[in-house]
Amino acid sequence: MEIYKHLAVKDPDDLIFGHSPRPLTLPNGLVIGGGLVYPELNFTLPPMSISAETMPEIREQYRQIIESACARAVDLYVPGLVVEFELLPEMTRTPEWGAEITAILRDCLDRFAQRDGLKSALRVTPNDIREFERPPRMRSGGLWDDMIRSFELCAQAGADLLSIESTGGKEIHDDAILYADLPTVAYALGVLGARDMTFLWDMIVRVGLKNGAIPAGDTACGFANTAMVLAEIRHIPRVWAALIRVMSVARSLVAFERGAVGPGKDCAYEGPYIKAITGYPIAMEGAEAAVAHSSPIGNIAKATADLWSNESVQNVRLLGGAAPTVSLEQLAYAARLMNTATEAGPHTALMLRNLFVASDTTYDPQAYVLRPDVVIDLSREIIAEETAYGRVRRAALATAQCLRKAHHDGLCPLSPQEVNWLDRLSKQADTLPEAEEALIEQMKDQIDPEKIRQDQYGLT
Amino acid sequence: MEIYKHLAVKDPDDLIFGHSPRPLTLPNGLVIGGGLVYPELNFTLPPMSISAETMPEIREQYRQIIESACARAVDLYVPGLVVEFELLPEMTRTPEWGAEITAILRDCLDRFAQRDGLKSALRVTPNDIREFERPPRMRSGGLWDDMIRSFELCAQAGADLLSIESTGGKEIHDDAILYADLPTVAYALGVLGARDMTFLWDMIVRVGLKNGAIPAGDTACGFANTAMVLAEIRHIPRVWAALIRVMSVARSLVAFERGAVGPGKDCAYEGPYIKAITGYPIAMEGAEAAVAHSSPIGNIAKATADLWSNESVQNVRLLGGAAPTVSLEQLAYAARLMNTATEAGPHTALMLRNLFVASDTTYDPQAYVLRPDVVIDLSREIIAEETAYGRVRRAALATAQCLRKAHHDGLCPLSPQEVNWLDRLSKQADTLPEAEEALIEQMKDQIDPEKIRQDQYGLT
Amino acid sequence: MTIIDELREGVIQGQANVALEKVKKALEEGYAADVILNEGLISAMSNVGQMYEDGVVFVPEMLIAARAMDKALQILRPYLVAQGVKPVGKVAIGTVKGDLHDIGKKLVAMMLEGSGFEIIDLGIDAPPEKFVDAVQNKGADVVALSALLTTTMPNMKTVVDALKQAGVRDKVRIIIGGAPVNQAYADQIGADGYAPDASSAVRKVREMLGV
Amino acid sequence: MTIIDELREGVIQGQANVALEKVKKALEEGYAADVILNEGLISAMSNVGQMYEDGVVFVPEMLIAARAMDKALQILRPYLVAQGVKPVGKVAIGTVKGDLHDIGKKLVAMMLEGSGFEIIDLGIDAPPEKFVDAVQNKGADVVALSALLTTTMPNMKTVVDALKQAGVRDKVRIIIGGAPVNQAYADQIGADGYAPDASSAVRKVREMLGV
Ligand SMILES: [Zn+2]
Ligand SMILES: [Zn+2]
Ligand SMILES: [Zn+2]
Repeated sequence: MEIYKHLAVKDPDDLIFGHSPRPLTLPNGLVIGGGLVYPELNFTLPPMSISAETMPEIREQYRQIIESACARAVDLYVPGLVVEFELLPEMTRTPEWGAEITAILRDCLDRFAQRDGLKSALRVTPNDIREFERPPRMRSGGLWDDMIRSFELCAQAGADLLSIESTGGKEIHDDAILYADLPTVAYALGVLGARDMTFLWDMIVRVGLKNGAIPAGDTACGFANTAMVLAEIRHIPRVWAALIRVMSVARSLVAFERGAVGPGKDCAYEGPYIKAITGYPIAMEGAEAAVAHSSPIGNIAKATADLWSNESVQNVRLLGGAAPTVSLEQLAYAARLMNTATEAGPHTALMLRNLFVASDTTYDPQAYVLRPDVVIDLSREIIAEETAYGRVRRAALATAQCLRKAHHDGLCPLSPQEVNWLDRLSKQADTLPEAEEALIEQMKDQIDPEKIRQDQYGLT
Repeated sequence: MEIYKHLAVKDPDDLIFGHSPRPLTLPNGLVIGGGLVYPELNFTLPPMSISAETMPEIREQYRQIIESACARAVDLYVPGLVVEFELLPEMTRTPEWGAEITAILRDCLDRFAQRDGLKSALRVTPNDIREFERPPRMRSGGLWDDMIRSFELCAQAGADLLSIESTGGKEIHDDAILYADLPTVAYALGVLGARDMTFLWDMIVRVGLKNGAIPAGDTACGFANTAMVLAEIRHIPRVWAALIRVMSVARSLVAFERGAVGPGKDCAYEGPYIKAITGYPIAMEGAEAAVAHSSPIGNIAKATADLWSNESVQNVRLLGGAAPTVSLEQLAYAARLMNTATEAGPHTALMLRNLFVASDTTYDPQAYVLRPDVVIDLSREIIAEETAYGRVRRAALATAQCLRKAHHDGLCPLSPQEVNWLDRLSKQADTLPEAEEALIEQMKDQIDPEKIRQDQYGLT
Repeated sequence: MTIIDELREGVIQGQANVALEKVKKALEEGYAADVILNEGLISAMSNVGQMYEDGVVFVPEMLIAARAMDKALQILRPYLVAQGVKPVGKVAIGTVKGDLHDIGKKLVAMMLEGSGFEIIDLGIDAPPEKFVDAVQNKGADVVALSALLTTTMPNMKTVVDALKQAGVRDKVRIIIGGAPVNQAYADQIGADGYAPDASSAVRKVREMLGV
Repeated sequence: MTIIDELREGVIQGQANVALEKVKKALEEGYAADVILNEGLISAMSNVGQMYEDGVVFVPEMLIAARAMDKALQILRPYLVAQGVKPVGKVAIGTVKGDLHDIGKKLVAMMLEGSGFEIIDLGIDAPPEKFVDAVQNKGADVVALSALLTTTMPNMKTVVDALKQAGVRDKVRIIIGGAPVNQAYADQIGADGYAPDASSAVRKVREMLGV
């Protein structure tokens, strides 16, 4: 187990798209983070039910999606392609289904590799289905067994990379977002989430090792992206979403401490922190992911991406072709621009990166905390602590201070309501106990046993 | 009438996004080509029939589209927005329908202007419905009357900008593309198309003047984009499509000689030539227009754009919202990046422009002919002639030579088949008579009177 | 400032203990339970709802106010029953089978409660039988269905069909919401209405029941 | 090189006059009309078609070859009739009402002709009656429908319905093509098949007729 005590990227200028200090080389020679940015294409089914009866139609849809997307990738001369297959919950609950689709995608990617020299990698992301039982059992039971089996079968069916959007701690995190309850968020991320990730990722790393698949990374999607979406529709303050984002870093980091080696998941906007701390390559998503959700970080997300993703698009038909094929083209051009800059030299690449950064940072604190220099500063704070909870706490304190300064300096002006909330949240952060045990003790009375089984996190 | 004898942009470095020598200022203060790039959003209906019965549903759809898109534009702080409403043929044939939708869009744009300060402009593009009669009558008849009335009613209903994708000469141009018949293409564009544009645009300019709408511009969509799409699916050589693109410049230019003042139409990839020659601002489309069609010019099209468009997207639902809203977000981020570069200063803007250019030019001759320096060189050749036909001929000769050199110098390497075709087409160009009359005479026997009425072009 | 004003202020500020105290005091002072409910609690929530619509506060302020109201209601409820005060209506709300999304449903429930409705919360991943039971045995006037996935939205139709099957479709109004659905889908599956967000859900439910 | 080889070469090169000469000569030399057709013309077109699929030539070469074949066919046709040679099948092809797109339809017609089919070209913007007439009175075995607009694709169904109405639906196979349509749409409107491009259209039509 690796405990990160030093930054892998120390100079903000080195935190840039396409380059990571510890690039990943796949058996087929594809290097992620070694200089080039590749599209990472995601797709899903249009509205339809998933069952044994519809599986023939489903197989056919995935076949058509991947065939058409690969053809477009070849037409557009992409230097490499990563495809993510994010299972639908039913496909994890019946692991054979997920494996079947994995095999279909594998087969097509192999054909295009052979015929057209298209270098590619297949990321497969089973679902964290444990939450289908409430309160969830996190380490055993039928859902856990199916989830493990899904990882195994998908790896055997040809997944190159394994990922998950894990949800340990989310049982109480959703409400904590809505109530703007910072201590509970800290507890969910730093105590519960981190413990769950340790257990879960030890399993994923084992499955990967055994079946020749690479344990890639996790995402705080269920936590920080839930907050981002709520901020986007003005349900919660943007500063709150920004705080949660940085607080989530320590949780996502656990996967890497347990053996994940990247590329991080596309929807993990905490990715730049992961890259700065671990040096592993990351996927990111932004403007081209508007097909899946609106976001305030459309351009700045490109600044540090090694893979550039569309998050997810349904297989519906547009004038220009199937929506996944359309996404592929958009991603291909975005990646091509970045690679053109890289080819022109470090000065040019840095200038393009700085444009991506400058484009979004003044509009939203969630964009501001993705500034490479801010990422480096806050990452340094985070790894000054050694426990996940300590890091979450430090992230909250340091981010609140950083945003206050950014507002004060006019780098990221906030509305009066936002400033007011920043103060309220900052005061909450100040009350966080230094010792994890003290928080655990403090939470004991507040936790609703109908929502969460604390024993499933190794707590009593 | 203005005959262009000198380039409005002489230095390739001045041919850049956001800036045109003759910017357009709208009554509401929106300046197009004055420094900022704005999104130009296009949309259309999903598969459905257009009739009196479905008009209530159609009105509702347009209402929802524009409402949601404007809200997203405000969320993303766009500095200005252009909306294009391209009528469906039924809406030009029943001009009241087109005008009704125009009024719906106008109303919504006005509301957002007032409430949120969203500065905008509405481009309305009736269809060239003359082709619904075969062979078409180009200057009279019921279809002509409906088309004029459509322009009038839409202008009265609140269109700020008037455009059309005119089709004079297309009757024989489609076949000429497929048979790789360069003299017929030259005849269709330089003789027929140019004559038709003269007559048609005099009408549009009159309608605009009378009703307070700005005559914006035309496009060689039916000619050069047909060729581009055929090249994309490997039906015709790419060099052939590139030649047709540059040959089409003289035809689109006629609109400006008759009084159009821009912004040029999004799908007019001849736009950079128009901008270099006339100095008027242009709309362009590329990567974000993959929703409508694939293209080999996804990034380079941004290099010189004053408006950045998605071409057209159907109102279908994606995970991230209605597809037009999704497009709006993608365009907003693309425009924001360009504007961020402009704000950083001319050196930075030029560097970003050069990245857009370098990104695509080596892959396809259609991208190569959009290089700013190539545009300036070929534009200079084109306006050395004074007649439309003379310009088309010169464009063919000069472009063939330019592409041969680009291949030779390794700037745009061509496949052996493409090189072979470049030679064949070049030889055809060499046979073009210098005098227009000679070509007209030569064509007389070849023209099928069942396809085209030459008298409708002022020819006997 | 009357005690009712103070109660209202306490709820708006989200001070549960203040709200509790003030309700007790108001009862002691002899205010009728329905007056305390309408002019104190519901008025406060409507006030907070308006501030939210105006962009002055966010959802957390609303939820914290609702929590204060809830506490106060616990004291007040026996008095309302004694006085014979009925809720404006009863709404059974749940996220459909296979769907674990909680947040949208929670907000709608909170705002309905703030408008005087009684809520029967069927939770997430709720099977059709739960909705049928709420109508057959618990007096729900309205069934509110939430789904956030395109793969689970078909389960909304399953609920509508189950209500038909059970012969109680005519006794109840059905409203749906969630990212993937719209009015056209509501029409298609035979629901009575659709709401794009929590505030319009309240308006729609009021409209449906004519209150 | 036999005269048939020379004919084939002339067609492949798109030299209409050479093709014309060679057909005349072949007839003089006593070759049967069906041999000239199959081993000369159709073989040449299949050759060109293969080069196209291999990416060696583009559509213009194919069209120019087809034009040469057409010229030769004009000479050959009376001999084929005299010999009693029937085309492989008759295909009525057109772009549906309201749609002016020509190119896709043209390519399909050209490749079908090159495979020995007789083409009844109904043009663009073709009303349903034209298709009915082609089946009722001109012996079309196959109706091929093209549409490039989402707004005109519903007119494909109108044609299918008109054929039913006229009582000739069972006498004919219907195939559809064009950017907005797919197999699912073909199924939905009751067509017999769908082809995504010109080459597969020929395969599909052959399949339909079992030739
Ligand atoms: Zn995610
Ligand atoms: Zn994803
Ligand atoms: Zn166009």
